[in-house]
Amino acid sequence: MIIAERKPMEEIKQMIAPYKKVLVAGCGTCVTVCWAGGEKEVAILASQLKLARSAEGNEIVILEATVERQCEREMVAEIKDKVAEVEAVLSLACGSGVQTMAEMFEDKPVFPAVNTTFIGMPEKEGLWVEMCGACGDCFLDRTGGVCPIVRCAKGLLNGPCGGTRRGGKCEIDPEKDCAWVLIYRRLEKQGRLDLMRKYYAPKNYRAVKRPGKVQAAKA
Amino acid sequence: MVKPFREILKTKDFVVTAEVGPVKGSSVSKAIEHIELLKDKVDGLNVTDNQSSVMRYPSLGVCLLIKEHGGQPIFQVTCRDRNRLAIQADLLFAYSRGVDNILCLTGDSIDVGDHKEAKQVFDLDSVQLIHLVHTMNSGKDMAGNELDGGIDFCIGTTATPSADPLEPQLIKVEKKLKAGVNFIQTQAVYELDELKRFVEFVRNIDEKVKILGGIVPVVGAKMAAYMNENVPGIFIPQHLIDELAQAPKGTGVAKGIEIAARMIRQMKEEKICDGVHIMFIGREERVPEILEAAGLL
Amino acid sequence: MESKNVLVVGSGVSGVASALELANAGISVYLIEKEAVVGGHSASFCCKATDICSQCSACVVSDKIKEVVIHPRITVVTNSTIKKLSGELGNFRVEIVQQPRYVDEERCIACGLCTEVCPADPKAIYPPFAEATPFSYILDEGRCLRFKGERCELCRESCPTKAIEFELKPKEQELSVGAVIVATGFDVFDARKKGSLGYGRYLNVLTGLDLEQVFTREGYLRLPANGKEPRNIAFIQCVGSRDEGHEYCSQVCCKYAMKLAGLIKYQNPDTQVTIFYIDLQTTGKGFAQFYEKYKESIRFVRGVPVEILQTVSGELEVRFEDISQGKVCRDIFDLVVLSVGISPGKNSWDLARILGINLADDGFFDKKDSLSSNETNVDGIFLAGTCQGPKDIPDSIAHGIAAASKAMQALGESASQRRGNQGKH
Amino acid sequence: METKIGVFLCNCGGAINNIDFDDVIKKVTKFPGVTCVNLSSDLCLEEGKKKMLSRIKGENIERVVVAACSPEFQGHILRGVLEKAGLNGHLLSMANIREQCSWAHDGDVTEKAVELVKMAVNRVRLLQPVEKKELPVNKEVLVVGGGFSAISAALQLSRVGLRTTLLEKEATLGTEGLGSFYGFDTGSMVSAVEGDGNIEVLTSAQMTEVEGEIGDFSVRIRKEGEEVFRKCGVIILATGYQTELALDSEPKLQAEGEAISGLNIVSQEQLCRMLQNSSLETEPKTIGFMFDFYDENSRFSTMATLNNALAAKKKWGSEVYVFYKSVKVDSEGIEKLYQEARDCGVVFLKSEVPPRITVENGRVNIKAKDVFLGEDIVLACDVLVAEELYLPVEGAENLSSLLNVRRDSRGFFQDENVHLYPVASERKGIFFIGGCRGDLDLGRVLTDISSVVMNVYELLSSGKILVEAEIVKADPQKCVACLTCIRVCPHGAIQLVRVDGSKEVAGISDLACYACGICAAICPAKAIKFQGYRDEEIMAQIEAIGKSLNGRNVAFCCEHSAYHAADLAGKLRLHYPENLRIIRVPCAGQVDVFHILKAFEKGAAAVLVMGCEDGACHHITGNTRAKERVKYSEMLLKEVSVDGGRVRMFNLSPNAPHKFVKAVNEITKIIKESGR
Repeated sequence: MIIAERKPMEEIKQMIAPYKKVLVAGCGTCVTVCWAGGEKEVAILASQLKLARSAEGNEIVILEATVERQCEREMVAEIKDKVAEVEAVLSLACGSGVQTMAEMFEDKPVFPAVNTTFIGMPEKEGLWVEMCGACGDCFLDRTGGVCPIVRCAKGLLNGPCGGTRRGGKCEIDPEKDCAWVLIYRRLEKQGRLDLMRKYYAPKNYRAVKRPGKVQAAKA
Repeated sequence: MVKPFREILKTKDFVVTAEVGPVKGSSVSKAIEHIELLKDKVDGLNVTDNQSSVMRYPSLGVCLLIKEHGGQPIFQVTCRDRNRLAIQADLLFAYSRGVDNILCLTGDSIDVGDHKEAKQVFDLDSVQLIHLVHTMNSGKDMAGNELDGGIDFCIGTTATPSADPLEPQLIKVEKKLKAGVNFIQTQAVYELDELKRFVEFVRNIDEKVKILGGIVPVVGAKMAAYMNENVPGIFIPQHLIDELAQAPKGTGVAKGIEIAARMIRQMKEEKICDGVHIMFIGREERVPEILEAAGLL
Repeated sequence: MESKNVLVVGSGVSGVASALELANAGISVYLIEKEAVVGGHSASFCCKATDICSQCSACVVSDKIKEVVIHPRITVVTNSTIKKLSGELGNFRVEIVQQPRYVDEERCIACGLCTEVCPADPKAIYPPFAEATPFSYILDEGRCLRFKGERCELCRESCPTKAIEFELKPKEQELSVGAVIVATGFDVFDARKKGSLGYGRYLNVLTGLDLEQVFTREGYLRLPANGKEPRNIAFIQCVGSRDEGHEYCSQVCCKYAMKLAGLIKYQNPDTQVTIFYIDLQTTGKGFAQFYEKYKESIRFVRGVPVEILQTVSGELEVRFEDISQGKVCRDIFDLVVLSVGISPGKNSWDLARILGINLADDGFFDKKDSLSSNETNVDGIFLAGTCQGPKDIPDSIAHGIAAASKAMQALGESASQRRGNQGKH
Repeated sequence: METKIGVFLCNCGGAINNIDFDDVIKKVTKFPGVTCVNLSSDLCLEEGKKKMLSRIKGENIERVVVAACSPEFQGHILRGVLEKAGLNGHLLSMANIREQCSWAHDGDVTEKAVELVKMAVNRVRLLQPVEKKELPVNKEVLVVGGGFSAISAALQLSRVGLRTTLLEKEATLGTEGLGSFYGFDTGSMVSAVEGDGNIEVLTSAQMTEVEGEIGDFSVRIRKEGEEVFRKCGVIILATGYQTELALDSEPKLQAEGEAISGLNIVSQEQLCRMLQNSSLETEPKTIGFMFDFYDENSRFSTMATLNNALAAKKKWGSEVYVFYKSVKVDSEGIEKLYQEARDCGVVFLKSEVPPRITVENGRVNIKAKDVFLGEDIVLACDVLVAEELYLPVEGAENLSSLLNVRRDSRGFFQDENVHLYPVASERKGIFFIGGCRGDLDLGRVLTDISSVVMNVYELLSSGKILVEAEIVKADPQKCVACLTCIRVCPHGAIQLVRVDGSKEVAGISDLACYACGICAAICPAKAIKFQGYRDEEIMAQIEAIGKSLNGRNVAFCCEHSAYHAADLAGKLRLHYPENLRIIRVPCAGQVDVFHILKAFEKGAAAVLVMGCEDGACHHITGNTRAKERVKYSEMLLKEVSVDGGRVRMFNLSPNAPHKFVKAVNEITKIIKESGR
């Protein structure tokens, strides 16, 4: 799932400073699940912005809308009337949602209200961690299902760096586990350490040619 | 004419190398001082590569200076700042100017340095880098193209004998050995038993490779605590911290040097390893005192 | 004919608990209370929370009372006592007498107009304590001019809902119930009996119950003598417990003393608090931690004072033997709180006679055997709460629920018994 | 056409004398939808209700607002009136113009009264009916444990006709719990169980998985290798406790070896075995006991000591010395037992610090300072019965995660929360009895057992439970199955379900749900609707709050605590500033961050969230979540340069009116000083 977090208020206020009527648009999929851009966050942001503006004595009108997936033209189309009413759109969707909006309403400024951070999963209530870097050349079969490309701070393919902290924590964050220590433990448990002893040649970092494109096989 | 490092490794029974950290800026006078001071006292001078991700005068630049002043440069190459093209290019240039010893490292993370917003590369990792050097030694580049004039580096790498957990580290060392290295300069070691265990492990895989124990003198209890917290791969045991704490004020450095010397003597006398690599960051000028005290002069 | 109804005697927290459980299990309950209001002692206790709940459970009582008075299957009869009981398990007949309260609790809307007009001093008609339920005004025969033969009717005239009637006479009614749960509670030990401790003589000597009610009424503590904030307070444990004639621990004093002390400390950390004790009862869920939290800031002295004297300046000199130090000392306090214990109810003896149940030698109702503290020597009559022996609020509630359980089980069986017999004939 | 709203005002027979009701009527009549406004003086009396009923019918009113005393007094009865009139009881909204208006302030409060009525009218317009429904429940009971409390619970449940399954991890139903008390024996009970048709016994069996909720638990059990399944309506944990010898390390080293041989330093249980052993070659002549040095919470050690010391005296005539700090006599009959022991010649030696224990050639030396004599005593005895720490059983942690129930700070079952005592857990249909929930004496254990039987009977006896259907419901259309509600529900009432075989969504069990609203307040998709407290309904009340110069202070008051405290304040005529507007909520945890922001958006000067005392939340985590949300709102407000100090969380109990007033005055002061 795509994880995002709301941008700093200042940044958002700057973006919409010139406008008096704005649509705050949420997305009902990933960003709802990670508490960043669902209907609730839309309501909170809308309310905050109104408070901010009235504090400045510069009232703003805010419309609210949340579609199931902002990365689907058809679904975004459902709120085109609301978009028509406003001067600008503040999207709480991930980057692709924002761009879908922008593409569909070319004459309207569409601003991102969240930073899309990574593909991840919830570790516990309210906490999400990165799991996948969408590198286009999945490596997990060799690493016991732990991705060294994003979960190792340096994306190393042949084992831990020399910086690993006591207890197998990461060089850059004592809170985080060293991915390679995790890989070691997983493979050891499964009696597959030979996989870790293998040499892995430099990765093909162009497996996905940017901008990426995937063509499903025609049925 | 300086004897090639490869030869020294083969012949000398206790090899001594030291580290020179390039300065921030273009003035090389200090570097030259250090080179002059050390070049005849040690068998090789490592030059760090934007050490701890802090931007500095380039490693290769100082290596050339060492060459000019008749020293033995060991060119440290990390994977953090250059992709495979840049690295290969630098290797060609270095070799063409007579710099023929290379130390292959992963490199610290950008996050510990002074350009935290920079994009870190890590297109290769240290093991892949070693393979790359071999590929080029054999006259081809990574893409398999012939090189017009090949190279022949004496290859070294690093390891952390005191890592916890140790096993994953050893697996990586094993890969490096399989890739083929002439020498290992370990990260700072403070428990010689750990070094012993490490050497034993390496010997089981490769009895030819030379192992130089890493020494980073600690000049005070506070310093030690700080390093444990902040310097990647450093683990200073409590008993040393206590020993340092007992040293009277102002004698911290002397104490650090004493401890370092003591350990080096032990390495040599007990034949724990094939040599020592001294990293006295920012205090290069005092390395001779250590050598003195360790009886290496 | 057999009845599944249950009579609960006493509307203290355990009686209330019994009544609620039975009612929720579909059994109709008469809850009779000799006082004018439901709730018994614990309804007037204060919340002892500091920055965190101290688990005194006083708030649970008000919760339960709220439920009881609105429960469709519970009939609350206040001002009432049992006169006569006959019959047997599954088929008791109980005569109860209801004293007139002169203020119809159904009609009284607690507007306070009557109190305003009442000429008596002190006022003869007044509201009960805040948590009281029913929250209807109380007319005090002793104070009322009318009961002194005068022709005053001011309150009746002022009452907008015609709730006040003087001509009421005691009402009698007979209830038929299947079982009886006795939950008549306790009486607080009368601290005056320990004359040397000066209760009743010195204004600044209070009982634990007094202190509870001060906090309930005012929310904070002031010296009764001069209204100033107390600086140095002593709690004296085991007043009326673990001594001649009270060969039991009252089980509540250590806890309420420490919790009140905690509350006082919380409201003003500079207040000094000393607790004199014999054995500290730091038991029960969550209490050990509570003790841990305060054992530094509260001074604990092993040894119980024998005498309290008032100094000329109105302070209190406490004379005690500090057992740990092994010497007799004297200390000055500006307030002394006597942690009075739980005594058997004054009317237990009469009730025991009416119901035919036994009293134990300590004066509490006697249980059937060591494996059931709810059952009595009479089938179908059960005990709940402190009338059987000292208990704190949670234990009283639990005991009340247990009594309900036993009553229900007994009724169930007596019913099946009877059906069985009918089958035979 | 608009729904017809009837407003019923009551002046409480004149008790409300600072409100100009004519003025109120004039203004309220103008509110949209209000078709009739009635003033009475006796709504709480029968005649008053009769009139109300006929008006509702006569004017075929569809929704009702009552402005009178606190809903806590008449709310439920008035609902009844609506139902008599053929309306759903939930279509009633009340304005508390007595306790929280007339009685709470000096002088004329007509304006406030009008506003309170307006809040209620706005809310009632949106209310939706909630139907009552009977749901079937499985009448089987599962009791985990095979000790004294488990067995007696099963036997009593059988008496009231409920079938139970006993789940004992040992090979036989044991004397667990009483093994340390000489003279107690559960043998007769065990045979009673075996003869009882209502009781199934599974020995050497352990629970491995639990699914479902009250009325419908399905339990996976491993019995001697193979798997067994059981369905039940209620689960009772009676897993007991364990003890551990408490000694200073130094003698412990020597002790352990010998303790096993049962000779030298022994546990109470080992002593009991010695007492039972008729062919004991040498009876100990001097015995030492100790307790209350290592565990302040030492009922167990106290009782075992008194019981067994007496037994040893009587059976062996040994000299018995008891070393202790404080004797825990706060259990029935213990003081008497204590005296009996002293009369029988048991010597009690009080000491502030643990005695020094040493073991020499088979004898144990105990050295202690007696507080009465004030001097050291050295005693050499044949056997020392050491103090024992009373601890949770092994596997308690595992069980608690299996059942998703909390344990207290010492690891025993049942959270430290007065609303759970005696035997409840935070999950409906799961109970704890006896030693597994703390250090209880026999009397208290017996009480637990009877209590749980009562509670279980109430739930299961009729085979069905009456619920308010879907009062809290996740809209399957909006739910994105983010699992947040499942993770936060303190009562384990939410599971993933498939609505008619389609996508998985959050399903809230009407049986297990306590309607606290914690889930509704956190749902990021706003998919969870809590009838009566939906965003619309809360907003409608906030909308009604007019802006006046000094603004309004909005207080979200938990109905379990702050709301009641506010009523008491009124009763006691404790006055506080008039600009307070109370919104009644089922739990502070129901208050949504966005409700708080909206209040400010609509011009509130301050927002108070008032919940139960820390550690006393009826919904366990509601008040702590509220605290977090208030902190979060503070942050959000600061972001938009609104002074964060204007939103505050207060904890208080229902019987703390003074604390309530103090809080209100405090916030008012803050606002004044912030010059708003």
